[in-house]
Amino acid sequence: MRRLLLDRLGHLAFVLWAVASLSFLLFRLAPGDPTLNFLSPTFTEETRAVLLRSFGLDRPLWEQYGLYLLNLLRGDLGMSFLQGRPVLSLLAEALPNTIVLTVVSLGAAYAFGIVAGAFLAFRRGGAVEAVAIPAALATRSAPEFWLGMLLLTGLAFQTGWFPTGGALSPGMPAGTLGSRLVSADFWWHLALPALTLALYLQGLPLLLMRATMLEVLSDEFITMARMKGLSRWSIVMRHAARNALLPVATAFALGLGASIGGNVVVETVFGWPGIGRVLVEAVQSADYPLAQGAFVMIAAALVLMNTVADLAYAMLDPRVSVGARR
Amino acid sequence: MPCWTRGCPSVRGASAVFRLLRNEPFAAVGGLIYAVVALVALLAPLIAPYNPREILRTGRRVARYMPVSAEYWLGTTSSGRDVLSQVIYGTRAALLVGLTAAVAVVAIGTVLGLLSGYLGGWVDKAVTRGADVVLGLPFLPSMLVVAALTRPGTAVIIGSVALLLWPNTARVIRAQVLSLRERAWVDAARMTGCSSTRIMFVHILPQVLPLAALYGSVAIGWAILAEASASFLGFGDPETVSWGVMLQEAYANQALSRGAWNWFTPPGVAIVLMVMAGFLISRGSEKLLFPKLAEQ
Amino acid sequence: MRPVLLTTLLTTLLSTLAAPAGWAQPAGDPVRALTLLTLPQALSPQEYAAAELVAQSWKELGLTVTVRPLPSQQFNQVVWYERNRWDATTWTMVGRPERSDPDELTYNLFVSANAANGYDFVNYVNPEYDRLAQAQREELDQARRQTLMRQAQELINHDQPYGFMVHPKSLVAFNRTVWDEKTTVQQAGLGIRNFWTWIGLTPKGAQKDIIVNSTTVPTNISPLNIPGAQGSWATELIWDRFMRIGPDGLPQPWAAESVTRPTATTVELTLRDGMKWHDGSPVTIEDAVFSLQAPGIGDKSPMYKPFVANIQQVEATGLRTLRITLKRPDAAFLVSSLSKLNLAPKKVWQPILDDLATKPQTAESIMEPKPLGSGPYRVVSIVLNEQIVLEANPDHWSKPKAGRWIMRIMPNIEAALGALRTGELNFLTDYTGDPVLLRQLGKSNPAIDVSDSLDIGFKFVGYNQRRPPFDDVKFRQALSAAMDRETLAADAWGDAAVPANSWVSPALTFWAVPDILNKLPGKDLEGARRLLKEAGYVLVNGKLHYPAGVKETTPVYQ
Amino acid sequence: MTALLSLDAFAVHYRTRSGPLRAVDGATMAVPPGSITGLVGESGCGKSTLARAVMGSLPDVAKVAGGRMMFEGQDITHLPERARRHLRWRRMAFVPQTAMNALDPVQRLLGHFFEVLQGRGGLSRPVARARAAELFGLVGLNPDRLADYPHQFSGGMRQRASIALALALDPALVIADEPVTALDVIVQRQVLDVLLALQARLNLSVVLVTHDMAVVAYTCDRVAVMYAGQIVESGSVRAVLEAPLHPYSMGLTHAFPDLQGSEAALVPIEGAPPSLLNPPPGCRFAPRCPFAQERCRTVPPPLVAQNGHAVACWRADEAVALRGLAAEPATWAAMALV
Repeated sequence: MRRLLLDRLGHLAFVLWAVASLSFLLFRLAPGDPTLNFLSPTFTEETRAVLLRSFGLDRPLWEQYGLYLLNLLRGDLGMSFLQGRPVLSLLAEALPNTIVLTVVSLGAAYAFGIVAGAFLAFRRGGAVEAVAIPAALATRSAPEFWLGMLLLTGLAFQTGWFPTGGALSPGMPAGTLGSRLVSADFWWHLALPALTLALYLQGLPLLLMRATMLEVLSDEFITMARMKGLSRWSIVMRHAARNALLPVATAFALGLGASIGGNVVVETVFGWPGIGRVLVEAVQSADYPLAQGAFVMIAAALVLMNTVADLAYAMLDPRVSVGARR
Repeated sequence: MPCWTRGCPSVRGASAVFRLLRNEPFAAVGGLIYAVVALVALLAPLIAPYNPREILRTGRRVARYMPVSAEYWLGTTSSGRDVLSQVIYGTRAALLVGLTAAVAVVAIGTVLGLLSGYLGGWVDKAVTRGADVVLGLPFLPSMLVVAALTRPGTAVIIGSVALLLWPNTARVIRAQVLSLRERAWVDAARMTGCSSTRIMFVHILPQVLPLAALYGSVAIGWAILAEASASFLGFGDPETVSWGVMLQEAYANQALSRGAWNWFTPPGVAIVLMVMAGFLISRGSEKLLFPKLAEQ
Repeated sequence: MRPVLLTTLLTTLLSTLAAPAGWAQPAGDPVRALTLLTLPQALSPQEYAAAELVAQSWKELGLTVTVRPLPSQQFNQVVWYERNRWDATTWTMVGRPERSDPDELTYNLFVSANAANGYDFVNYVNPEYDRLAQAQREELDQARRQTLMRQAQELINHDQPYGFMVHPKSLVAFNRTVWDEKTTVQQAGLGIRNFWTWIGLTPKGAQKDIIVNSTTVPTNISPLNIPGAQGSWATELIWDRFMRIGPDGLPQPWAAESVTRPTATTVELTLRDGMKWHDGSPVTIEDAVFSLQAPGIGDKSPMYKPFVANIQQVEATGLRTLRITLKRPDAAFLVSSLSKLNLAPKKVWQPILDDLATKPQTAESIMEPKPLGSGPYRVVSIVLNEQIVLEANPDHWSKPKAGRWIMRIMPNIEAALGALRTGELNFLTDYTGDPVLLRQLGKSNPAIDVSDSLDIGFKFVGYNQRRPPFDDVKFRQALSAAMDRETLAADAWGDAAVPANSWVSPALTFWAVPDILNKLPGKDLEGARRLLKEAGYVLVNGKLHYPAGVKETTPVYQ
Repeated sequence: MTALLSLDAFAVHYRTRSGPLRAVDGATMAVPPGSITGLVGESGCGKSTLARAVMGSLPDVAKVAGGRMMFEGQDITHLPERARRHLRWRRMAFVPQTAMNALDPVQRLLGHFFEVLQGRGGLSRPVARARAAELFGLVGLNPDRLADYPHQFSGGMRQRASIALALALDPALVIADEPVTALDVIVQRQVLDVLLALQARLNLSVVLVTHDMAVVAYTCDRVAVMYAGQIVESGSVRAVLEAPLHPYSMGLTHAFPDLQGSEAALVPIEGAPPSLLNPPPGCRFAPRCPFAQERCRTVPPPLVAQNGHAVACWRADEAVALRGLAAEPATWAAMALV
């Protein structure tokens, strides 16, 4: 296990470095420069030169790269060009919101998907399946913003049941993550974006659960369990579900990583102050340090969760972990 | 070259597809959707009542927000364009984006998967490492950054989908190739003097193509959704008539508040159907590929 | 109607005759396919729609025109730094209180000195204009300055370096069950969304928070940074200024009790008594002097530096008085400098500037953890992408009637409209959406009061005069005449705009040339065709060609 | 002596698109208490289906189509699921064909025992733990390894564990479905020895399903030969192996090496068992039988018992002569040409 862990960590470091370097290249080799945000009738060539120098963009590329990696190692993501604050503190404000949104919606999607998938595995070939599977696929096929707008129109604009956007009601103190989590107002705001994401995300766990469940149910040990006179419930819970959950759990970890960056669209529709929106806004306004910081953080979350998924699989499935121990 | 082509079980492919269509209603529906879309795309100029980009007028004024009528079956947009014609022409963009991206994903993924699985060694290492790095790049954010920093539009979307989604295909193909290369007929081919290239591309490739096609059909959906998302965030190509751009226009112009369901709904439904078709096909063929499930 | 029809017939006849024969009227090369740059629909649906309509009009002249939307950053990059590359572009000048005096735009937009790297990105060069612009700047007599300003506008009308499209109306709405509508203040060129409304707005009931919206994220809120239009609403409230542009559009004393100009190059200020920073400490004359000097220290405030560039010297002349000496006479100094510079605490910013002296960063990139000003509102919290919360400063001499001022960041304009309906917003300040919808809401919902007012800003198409045929006055006049401004205002802006033909808004009645629209050379599509014909352009098979002997040497925009 | 388990014209049919597949079609046999009965036949002849039918855990597509099954004097042919569940593992247990998949891969061995001993036997946890260790000891496994996962065991060990698991609740009957097929010969003997020892010690009844005559010879007291869904011959091992009455049994005895690995030439039975969708009208073995006559092909022979030795063959009277012919490889080889 330790060797597997070390191996995975080394791998993690390599991928992180590669992703960080790629993002540096991407942002620095792109045309255009951030001074373009400041265009106003009083903007002059001197203004530009001063700004460029202040952003450190007058140095040679390799120097910028070295500095970038060094700062990254120190956890310093630089200063936002436009917000006048350290990128890290801006991201630290946004990341928890995204994590909460992701965990809640993914959790809901997986809870539903697992139960519904297991149910559909039992009712294989029936009328329920003929309706449920296309329905699950359809929600997964709908563009998130389309789905989100339909929900917003129906449940917020027309009826006023849910707020139209944001994470807190106007003027509520921003507070810490902890205070947000115990605030009813926050959950009320979370409901619609989380529902939209959950609807979008439920398809995968549902289908995966169903497929693996079917596979597991055909395994000999399930027949054996029946022969042992075990109850149906105990067969499903102790044997089938536990085995079928392995790939689903792995998919959950992978989904967690992917969703942190994939929420961009939903965050925009619902004005959710998460890291995806920080990225989009920063990219649109050429706030390089902020955009890059957000990108690297999203990528890091993804890489990290990929590794967690690997390790989770190894931990949950005794066949893998013991194999590694040898 | 005599080699072993007859010994390969790939001949089963065609009849399997036929059986699939008969026994798999899901896949058949998916195929039907694709067929209809392809037909509409082909005949677009004949079916569409208007040029989808034309700004229609009533007198001097632009014909904005015309309701559903005999003249405009699905009404018009805020800029006075015929919704039905746009939906019809949208099939072309959907096919272009979807198919090109899917073919690219399958091509890159399959070739790299083949090379890495069959050749092993440093090639394998490089490909796996590369795949890991690419899997570490968040899909939508990467596409947005590239689109924002280069030229937004269809090409960037297709390119991003191809460059970011190949690792999934490559991984599966690699695993498949690893098991195939141990088979007797590969040994036999090797002994009859087939070159590695030939074994890979003439013998093994046909074996893994159905699996790759499965990933391709899902990639079609991804590409279309990606195009919609990118358009929504303002990184699409508004000059093309696509469902994603339509939705974005409807969103940006508040079609819902205008009560213009006739504008907001059709492109969304079209996207759902098209993406779903890919999923349906891949779900159906899952039975072909994983016969263990089919036995149930 | 008749003669118009006749001309059309004649032109078409002539061109069809000319085409196959080639000798009827000798033609030069066909004009290349032109590209009109604009912003993506996602960012600005109105501007994008306008660009399409303009392109359609130009096609009527026999031109091939492509509308090419670019994301904002690339858009700026191409227009600003690749000045030889593009043909024409849409652009926006936003209205700000300080632009109530047209000097800033008059000078910066069209003076040839700004053509190479500055704001004259269309490369308009006319020495006569340069003279007028400089003269109005130095003229302290308002009547004579008015004449100069109007002459400048007439000149631009003739030269048409821009195709002016519209002056947008700013459309705002508020909930009149929450706010007493009589306490809103109309400001010339800004409407009711202005500083005076924010301090005068009186609640009717228990809800005492003004909740406004912004569709974009304001940048760094700091006294030395200009944080975009929306952010500026907040900066105006947090920091006092020596003068404020009043509801009438003229500067009036604010933090300065009185402002006098003993000579053309001196200005004397008396600071209001008893002013305090939000932390309770007094505002001193040193702070005042510092605030006038700080933007000029080093290169640390590139945004604000131009506003103090004309200041020779600032000296405190008493505990509450100071004197400013200017380098040259400056007619707009009270508006563009004294009404713009923020009164910033020296104890906070002197150390920051000292610290920055050896670093590459500018002061603009610094934001205090909790910005400290002396204005009528003070900062409670600022959360990126979420909200800015300010609360009334009870110690201010002009204490707001409202309790808090909260700006919600809402990128989804539809959601903003919904939020106004549900009461999550009670003052819709940033509405970039469909005007019809907002007006409908105002009609159907008695609680919602919608008001529009003409903006100081304007929307235009810039013609790149580095690239033929845009260097040809007649060609530009024809393009401008061909645009159907009525349709633009009605169909692109949903009637929330009025046609424009100058950078001076009709809202600024003192400066604007009355009836400037009717002075537009060519006036309409027919006139445009006539102008082209006069200049020797020829239609061949419906395609516009240069006058005889002119070769097309300019590459098509890629 | 009444049989512990007896089947009378028992039939199990599978539902398929092409009609019922008669996997077991009129099987008649009896298992006396305290004995090991071999159920032998080629693969696909219905022995596994029969074994599962006894356990009452047929797949959903299969159903009992006729006949009678008696267990401990009770007719369990159509026993309701609840009552059936009560019998399982307490009165009858099962040792599966391939122990690899028969054990849940993510559950430790101890977990498997707990599940049965606590869940079905009602033992307390400490008692169950002790009992599991005892059972492990019985089958010759180190009780320390109860904490291991199935994949950490070798094939033979897994099979021993499966036997231990089957014995957990002291059943009267153990059905072992090809328990040693997947193992190599040496391990096969070890596992069979364990089974034999335990059978003797606990006075178990065991039904040993196998396709291997040698295994039957090594372990069983009685044997039933199954062909195409029917029992064609049954009796004591001695009688059936040394003096088979049915040509199929004769063929089988020559088709396998014995466990000692004797050098006698092996003679395969040519051809394959008939389709159970559409079985031949007469004796089902007739198409492959070198001795078949016209009557064999048209009229099914009845199962006739004599001195506890039952056979279903029209030519059973001529068995002595036929046995001689059956020993000649040429007799069987000739069938390949037909």
